[in-house]
Amino acid sequence: MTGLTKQDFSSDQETRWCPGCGDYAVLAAVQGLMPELGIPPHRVVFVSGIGCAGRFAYYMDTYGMHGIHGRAPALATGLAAARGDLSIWVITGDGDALSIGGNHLIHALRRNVPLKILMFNNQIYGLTKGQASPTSERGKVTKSTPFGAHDAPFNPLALVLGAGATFAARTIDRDRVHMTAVLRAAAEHRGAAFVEIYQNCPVFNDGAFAPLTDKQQAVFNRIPLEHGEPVRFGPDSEHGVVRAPDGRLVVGAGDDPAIVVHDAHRDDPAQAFALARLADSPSDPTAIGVFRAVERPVGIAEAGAKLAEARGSLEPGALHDLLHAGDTWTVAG
Amino acid sequence: MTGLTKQDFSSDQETRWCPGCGDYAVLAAVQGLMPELGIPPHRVVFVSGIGCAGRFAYYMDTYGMHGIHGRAPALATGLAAARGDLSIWVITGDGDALSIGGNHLIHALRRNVPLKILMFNNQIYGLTKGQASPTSERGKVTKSTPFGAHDAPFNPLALVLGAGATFAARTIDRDRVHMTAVLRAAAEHRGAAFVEIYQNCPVFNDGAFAPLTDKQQAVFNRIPLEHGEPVRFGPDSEHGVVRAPDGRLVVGAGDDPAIVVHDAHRDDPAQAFALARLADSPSDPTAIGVFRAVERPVGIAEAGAKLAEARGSLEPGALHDLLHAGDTWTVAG
Amino acid sequence: MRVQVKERRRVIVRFAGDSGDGMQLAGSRFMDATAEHGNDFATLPSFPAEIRAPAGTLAGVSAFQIHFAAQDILTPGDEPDVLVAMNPAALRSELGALARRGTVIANEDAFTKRNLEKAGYDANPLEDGSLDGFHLIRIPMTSLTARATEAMEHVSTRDAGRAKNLFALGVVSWLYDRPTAPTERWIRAKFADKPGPLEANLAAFRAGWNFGETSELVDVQYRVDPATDVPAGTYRNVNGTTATALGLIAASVRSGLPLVLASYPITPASELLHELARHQDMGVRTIQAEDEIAAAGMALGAAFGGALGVTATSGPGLDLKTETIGLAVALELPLVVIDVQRAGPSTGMPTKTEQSDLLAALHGRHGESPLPVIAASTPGQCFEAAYEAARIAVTYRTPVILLSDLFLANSSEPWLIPDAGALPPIDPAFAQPGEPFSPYARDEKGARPWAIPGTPGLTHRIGGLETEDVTGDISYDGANHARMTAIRAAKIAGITADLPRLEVDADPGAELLVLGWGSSRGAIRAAARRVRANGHAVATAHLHHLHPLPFDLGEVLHRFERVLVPEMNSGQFASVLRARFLVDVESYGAMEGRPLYAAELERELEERL
Amino acid sequence: MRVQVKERRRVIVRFAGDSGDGMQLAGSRFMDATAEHGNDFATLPSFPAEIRAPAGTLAGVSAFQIHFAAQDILTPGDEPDVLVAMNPAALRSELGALARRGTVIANEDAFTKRNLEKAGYDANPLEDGSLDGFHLIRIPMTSLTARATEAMEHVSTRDAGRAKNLFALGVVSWLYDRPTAPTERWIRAKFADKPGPLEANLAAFRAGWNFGETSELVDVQYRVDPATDVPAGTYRNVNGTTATALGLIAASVRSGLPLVLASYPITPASELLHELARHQDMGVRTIQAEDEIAAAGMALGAAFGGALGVTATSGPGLDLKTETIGLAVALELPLVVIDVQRAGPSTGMPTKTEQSDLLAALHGRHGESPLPVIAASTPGQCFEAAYEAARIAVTYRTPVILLSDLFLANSSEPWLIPDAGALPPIDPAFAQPGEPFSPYARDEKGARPWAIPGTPGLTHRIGGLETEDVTGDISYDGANHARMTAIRAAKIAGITADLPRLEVDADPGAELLVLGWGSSRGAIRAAARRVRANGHAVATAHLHHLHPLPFDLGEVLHRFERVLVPEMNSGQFASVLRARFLVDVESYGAMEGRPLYAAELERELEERL
Ligand SMILES: Cc1ncc(C[n+]2csc(CCOP(=O)(O)OP(=O)(O)O)c2C)c(N)n1
Ligand SMILES: Cc1ncc(C[n+]2csc(CCOP(=O)(O)OP(=O)(O)O)c2C)c(N)n1
Ligand code: SF4
Ligand code: SF4
Ligand SMILES: [Mg+2]
Ligand SMILES: [Mg+2]
Repeated sequence: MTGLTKQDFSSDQETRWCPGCGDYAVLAAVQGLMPELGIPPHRVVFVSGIGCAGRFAYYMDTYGMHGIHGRAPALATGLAAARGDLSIWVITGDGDALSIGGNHLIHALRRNVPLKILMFNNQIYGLTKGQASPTSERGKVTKSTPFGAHDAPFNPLALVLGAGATFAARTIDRDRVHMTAVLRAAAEHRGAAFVEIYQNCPVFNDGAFAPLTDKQQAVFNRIPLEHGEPVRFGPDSEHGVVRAPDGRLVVGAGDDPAIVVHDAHRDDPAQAFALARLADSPSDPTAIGVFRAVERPVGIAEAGAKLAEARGSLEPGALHDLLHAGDTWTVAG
Repeated sequence: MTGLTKQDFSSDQETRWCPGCGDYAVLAAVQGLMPELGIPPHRVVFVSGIGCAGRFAYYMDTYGMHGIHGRAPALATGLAAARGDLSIWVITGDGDALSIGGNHLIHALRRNVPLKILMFNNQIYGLTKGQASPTSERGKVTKSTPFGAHDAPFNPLALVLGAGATFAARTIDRDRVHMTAVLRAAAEHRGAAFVEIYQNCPVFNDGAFAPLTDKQQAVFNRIPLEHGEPVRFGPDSEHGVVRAPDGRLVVGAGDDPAIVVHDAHRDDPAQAFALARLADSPSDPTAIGVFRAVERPVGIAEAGAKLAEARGSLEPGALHDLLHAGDTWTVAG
Repeated sequence: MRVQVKERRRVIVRFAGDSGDGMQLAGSRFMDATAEHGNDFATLPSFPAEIRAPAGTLAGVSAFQIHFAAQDILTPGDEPDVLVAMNPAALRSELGALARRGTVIANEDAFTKRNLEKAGYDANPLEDGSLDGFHLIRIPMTSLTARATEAMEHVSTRDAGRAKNLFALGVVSWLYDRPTAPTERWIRAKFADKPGPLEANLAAFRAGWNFGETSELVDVQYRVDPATDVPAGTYRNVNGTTATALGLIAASVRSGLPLVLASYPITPASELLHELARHQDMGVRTIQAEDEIAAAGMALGAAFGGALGVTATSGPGLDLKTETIGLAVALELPLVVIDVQRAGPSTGMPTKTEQSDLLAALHGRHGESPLPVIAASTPGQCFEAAYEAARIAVTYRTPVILLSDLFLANSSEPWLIPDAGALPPIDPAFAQPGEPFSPYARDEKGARPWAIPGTPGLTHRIGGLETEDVTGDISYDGANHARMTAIRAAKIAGITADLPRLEVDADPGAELLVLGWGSSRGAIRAAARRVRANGHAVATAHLHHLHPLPFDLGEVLHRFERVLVPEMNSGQFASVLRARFLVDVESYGAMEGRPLYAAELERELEERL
Repeated sequence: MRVQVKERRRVIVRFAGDSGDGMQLAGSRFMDATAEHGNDFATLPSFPAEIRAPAGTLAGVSAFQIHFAAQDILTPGDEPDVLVAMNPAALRSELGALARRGTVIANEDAFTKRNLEKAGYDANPLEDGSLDGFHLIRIPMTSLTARATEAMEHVSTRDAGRAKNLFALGVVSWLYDRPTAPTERWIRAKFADKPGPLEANLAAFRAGWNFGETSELVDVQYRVDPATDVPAGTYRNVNGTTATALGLIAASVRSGLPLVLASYPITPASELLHELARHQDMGVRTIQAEDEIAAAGMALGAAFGGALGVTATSGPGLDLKTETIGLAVALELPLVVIDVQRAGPSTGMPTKTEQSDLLAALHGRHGESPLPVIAASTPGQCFEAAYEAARIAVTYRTPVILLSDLFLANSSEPWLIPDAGALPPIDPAFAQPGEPFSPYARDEKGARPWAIPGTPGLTHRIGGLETEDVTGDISYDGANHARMTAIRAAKIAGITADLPRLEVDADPGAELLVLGWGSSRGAIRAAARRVRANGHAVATAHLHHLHPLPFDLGEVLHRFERVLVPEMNSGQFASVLRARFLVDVESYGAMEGRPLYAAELERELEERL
């Protein structure tokens, strides 16, 4: 242990989220996890976008940058390219990450930039007071969709797996233990880690995740993924995810021989993708946990290392030689 | 038949691609297909981004807009929102669509906007003379990556399936018949159709698709997908795509009982995703054809219809009433 | 006891409380009663910054100010005469603005130890004499509301707790003798199917009114007679957002072009998206785009298809639309871009107003890409400004930037409803089949044909590469580029011919011209009124077209000894005038995230007179 | 026969042919020989527009112009004295530029019916007398090259076919008596392991040289003596792109900050990405971002981490970076943004030069967001300009926009290599652990501390919301916003104190000041030289800092009767000066996608003298 405490990671800024906001729970979990990771606050950076979630960075007593809307992954990528010695976390919302920031997100994942990207998914625009987000379900009535949203939502995990994410996970604001475990796994991943956090917005989208958080319903709807374990759920694991003869993954009996065994380290993301697509919205049984965690080259880090190396070994005369490279001629005075 | 001919769709502009460029073949195929679709040129619009591919729009004698880099899907979405009566095609390159335009692409697909999106994938930046693109393979040496690209490429079909594309297909510039069939299917799809076209750039990335176009190799590397058919390939269909006991799709024997039967209309995109991920680069056996084609609500079109309707049924006094809506009071003169 | 009744010409009241206290509602009801009473008025709500702050804190204060008078008035007012403070935080954050010897009406129940701490008071200001300079009226509103509603069968304590704003409203309504009918009507309609809130609110409102009438605490009642000097006609109350929405819809209906608004939410521009989204029935199509770049692109794509394409945003979003606006300049298609300005740079202060995007609107595009810029001047005038922006965009086939700001968007005033039939015509003049057609041929105004997809025989291609004059083919010819650059500039400059001469309101012998643009209009006119009342001669004029400028502006500027341009920035428009006319324009810039005050301008003017 | 030898002070040669003909190569070899010979020179390549055009068409013409002289020269020259035309298209597209009675050296083998058609000639211009005004030298280069290489064992007909550019080079090298050694050296090195091309190119080059010497067609040889009036020192040849790259690397090495360049490819800025990507060994890190927004964000993120963050682009990309640059203004972090200008608006003419992004650089951000703008003036000066941009960015913790243009990027000239050790120091002055620290405290220059992640004890948060003075906490306070706005502006304005006084090159009694910025420097000085030669008095000055401006500029402007600002736009900088100094600055704007010509400026000056 490191002797670090939660307080070492808590800034003096008064938290300004609405009472009951799920963001508080995430903040508590992250501040609680940090000391365990054994990284001193001054080596940790939180880069956030704009949104309620984005305020997160101000509450961590680490280095932090509250960027502009949707661009946090780009800002963080530049930081990672310049510095291989930091633990860099990106805090973003469903609108910040998937609407305006979609391109930077998929490219940061494609590049496997060593960032821990936490997406607070409340399926709504909180900060701007209640417009539809790319994860709002079809038909949802919001300020910007008074007659109901007519577009299908993204399935964030399906999207990031399609983009080649080497680490993809989902957890829930209300489950501190599960969230902490998932965040720890993300922290330990070598490359880019994407974590979708179902986060309740009591003001503009209250209860969006009730099926997964409400005591009664949760046991029937949460499908916990454990690497190497058969995918079972229900009070007595009586349900399970099984592979139908035609290859599809469907919910079946917990003791079905065709039950799927979860393999998070599998190179082929197809099964993780299928698990992600089990439910497009958390109203149906929904898988949570680490969907994928595979080792891949971390290009930017490697290049970053080369960079440091090159700087280190720069001869005094290097600049002079560079300026004089190629054909030169001298005019006598 | 419509009495329309290829000439009716060919503009007077001199084509300016390099000799041997794959773009010529695509142009010929599209101009050849158009008359069959029975849509008069004045109801067809080509919207393109910037790149060699982007010049395509100038060569079609239809309505056309050569937009700005990466934004064609957004421009086309606006057009589709305003007009339900047009056949709208988007022409884009791998850089235009997947690098700068990534966000608009995934959102156009999520929204299922009725656009036919043709992505010319030459795995390089042609117009700007040879930088790496998001589909360039790891290690590729280009002007911008003299020591080799260190990032993994996107698998475009995996990405768009992750984004929820309702129609996703892949074809090859050198196979006029296959390309025409795929384009026809795209044209007939009700919502957003994404077609990846492997396109050779003889100047900056020659032979990138040789394994699929070269007479000798092609038969061993092309895995043609036919809806409802077992996925077999090879000179005598001796190879096939089979589902391994652990659920993965792998290349096996053509007569393996576990051979996969292709189902393009399946609601669950997981198998299409697995087929797309068979090969991340065309050097291995690669599936081509229509991966997915499912019916989904076309929100924008529906709303578009409402719009037209509303315009149609506007009472003469409607504006006056709107201006006077709510509490009003009158000051006597 | 008999209360005395005093007359007032003009009064400013500010309702302030916690975000949860319903101050916006109380203020709006007061506004409607005031409208019905026949006063002229202007209002300005102010909301807490982006994130919901914890209840009872300074950051959580929400306020609504109304200025009403027996004469026509021009601004929501600077210093309130009356401050209603529902809790200590409200008192603390708003007291600074209160006029000397102004009245404070405080809900003393809320001044608990806990709340005082949250607001950062060590002592209770209601007791420590710190309010001696003011007329303090302490009312236990919470408990009185509770008492007034107790024993009502449907009313829960929660209902009662949430009704105290109506009690406050009742008190102030009595104080200024507002009609009670509109408020009671509203309560009945609003809570028709919620008996609890209905009874609670009615009871609270009446209790407040009666309290005013009977309690000795309030010993004067004020009368503010209906305004008589306002033009005749039918009025309604609008804020800038509503007026803008109506202006766009009017332009759409009058031009026959369907309205397609593509926007990405951003404070304070989001409201326009919300407002227009409700008007599908008028053939309005709104799209929430994935970002501002897409929003601009969608609006432009819709315009290519023959719609009235509009996109609305605020500063950061304007930055992102830059490249697409430049494309619209090259394509020469109609596009209306609305920038509801807020305080920058960067994210800045999203809930505060400013006029600092002017130079970005004029010059914020690479290359030579001139376009018209229009600025709205009052909440009601947003209607006209939006309509004019659409008219110019369609007539000249050009993107137009309409500058509004947060103050205009949120501020309300009575609006003389125009006659729909009398609005200036907007003719899309689409190219017709059969007519001779070249994509970049030009009419007498320099506008190119708008040939929309679906028109037989007019298939053509346009794009962002330099185009050959007339044919529209791609051209890399240097001389053609120089010509096209000149043609694009001349087309925009030529709009001047369409513009009225500049109205100047000058006293005989006035040597100082106060020239404004945008939302400073009311403050400037109010300030001029005051210095005139002090016996000075002064001239004012206000610009709605910032590019191109009215043809006679130069001549006007040279008529005066001194020219002062007040703006909520560091002098951006002043620099435009200096460059164009080489006149030593003086600039007064206020950058405190609030509208200009008549009082500060009065000071500035006095100094120069 | 004995050829006569004539002397020339200055000569302009343009090599023109199809993109496939290797004209850039021939030109570059001629340039190196010229450098070795000791002439001063300047060159300008011109490439076909974006897409490869079909061989033999006008759109496919590629050209390389070199101006060399016995004295120091300032531009690549306006009108060539000699045009080498490898095919009809080259002749047709370039002839217009040729000086009256200039020389045309044409490869007559290429003037086939097919090629003539492709170039749009009905008749063969070599025969129809249309070239009578010029001195025409027809040489069957293709066949002579073939003959010269036939029977060489390794040489394929393909090799021979591709060597004709070396034949042309041989002819022109003889014509101007260039040393042959450098070219032969180059051929040997280049084709060391390709015997076929090696032999073919050597043979072709020599054949061309001998042809010049022996053929009666070429009856004069010209001598251009080495330039003697150039400063002593070691020189190399650089174009603007290379000089910029070297300047950035120098700043990185001298400051000890690793260089992180994040860019998205765009013509003509891509070259800088390519150039820097090769210098990993110097600790340079390049990232090809997914778009320009990301590129700016990555550079800024790297700066937060303590790197020298740079992003380079051209017009359309600058538009996209706007919002992020505004964030850098708010964060007050060092960031160098390089805009290699090209002809706009929108996609415009990507392969043509222009200076029309100036106002966008100065004002293209919402809100009040001032930042320094610097402009490079010659290919070699790009080194200094890039270094200065980095110095200011780091010293003042601010984004800096460096304006270059396509002409500078591609044009080459001899460059006096500076002494690495003598470059001005750049001190990152990172905040140190233990020191008292507030994120927005300021040093005497107004710069805030740069405390990079990893520094113990200095954890802090920064962001785009308005920050409280000194503490850097979020603040929505109006007075604080006004103060911070003023502080940001004053910091940038204060940079003036760092700037040298403006150098003015004025003749006694000069009444006209020609004030330039950016790449017009050479043309302005050359024009001034000419009018002086005509006996006129004139003054010139050139600005490298466009914001803030040198402290004595106003005083300088007032010293002269008239001020003329020539620029490749519609008068953008002129308007800046007018607004700032109320001086009636005249503007000469050329917008033909080419650099300003000394000749046209000479005309403009003469008119005003
Ligand atoms: C360029 C830009 N566009 C728009 C905005 C306004 N804006 C701020 S946050 C936000 C979305 C917030 O939604 P989300 O990302 O889901 O975060 P949440 O508030 O729900 O946590 C928007 C549209 C902005 N600040 N900048
Ligand atoms: C905003 C902007 N950034 C960059 C460019 C330069 N640019 C034009 S096309 C292109 C990429 C071309 O690659 P791709 O999309 O694959 O098309 P291809 O040329 O290969 O067909 C780039 C970077 C531009 N025109 N605009
Ligand atoms: S609006 Fe929703 S997400 Fe934002 S702080 Fe409040 S509760 Fe949380
Ligand atoms: S560069 Fe490549 S893609 Fe572009 S036109 Fe030439 S061959 Fe085709
Ligand atoms: Mg959200
Ligand atoms: Mg490509």
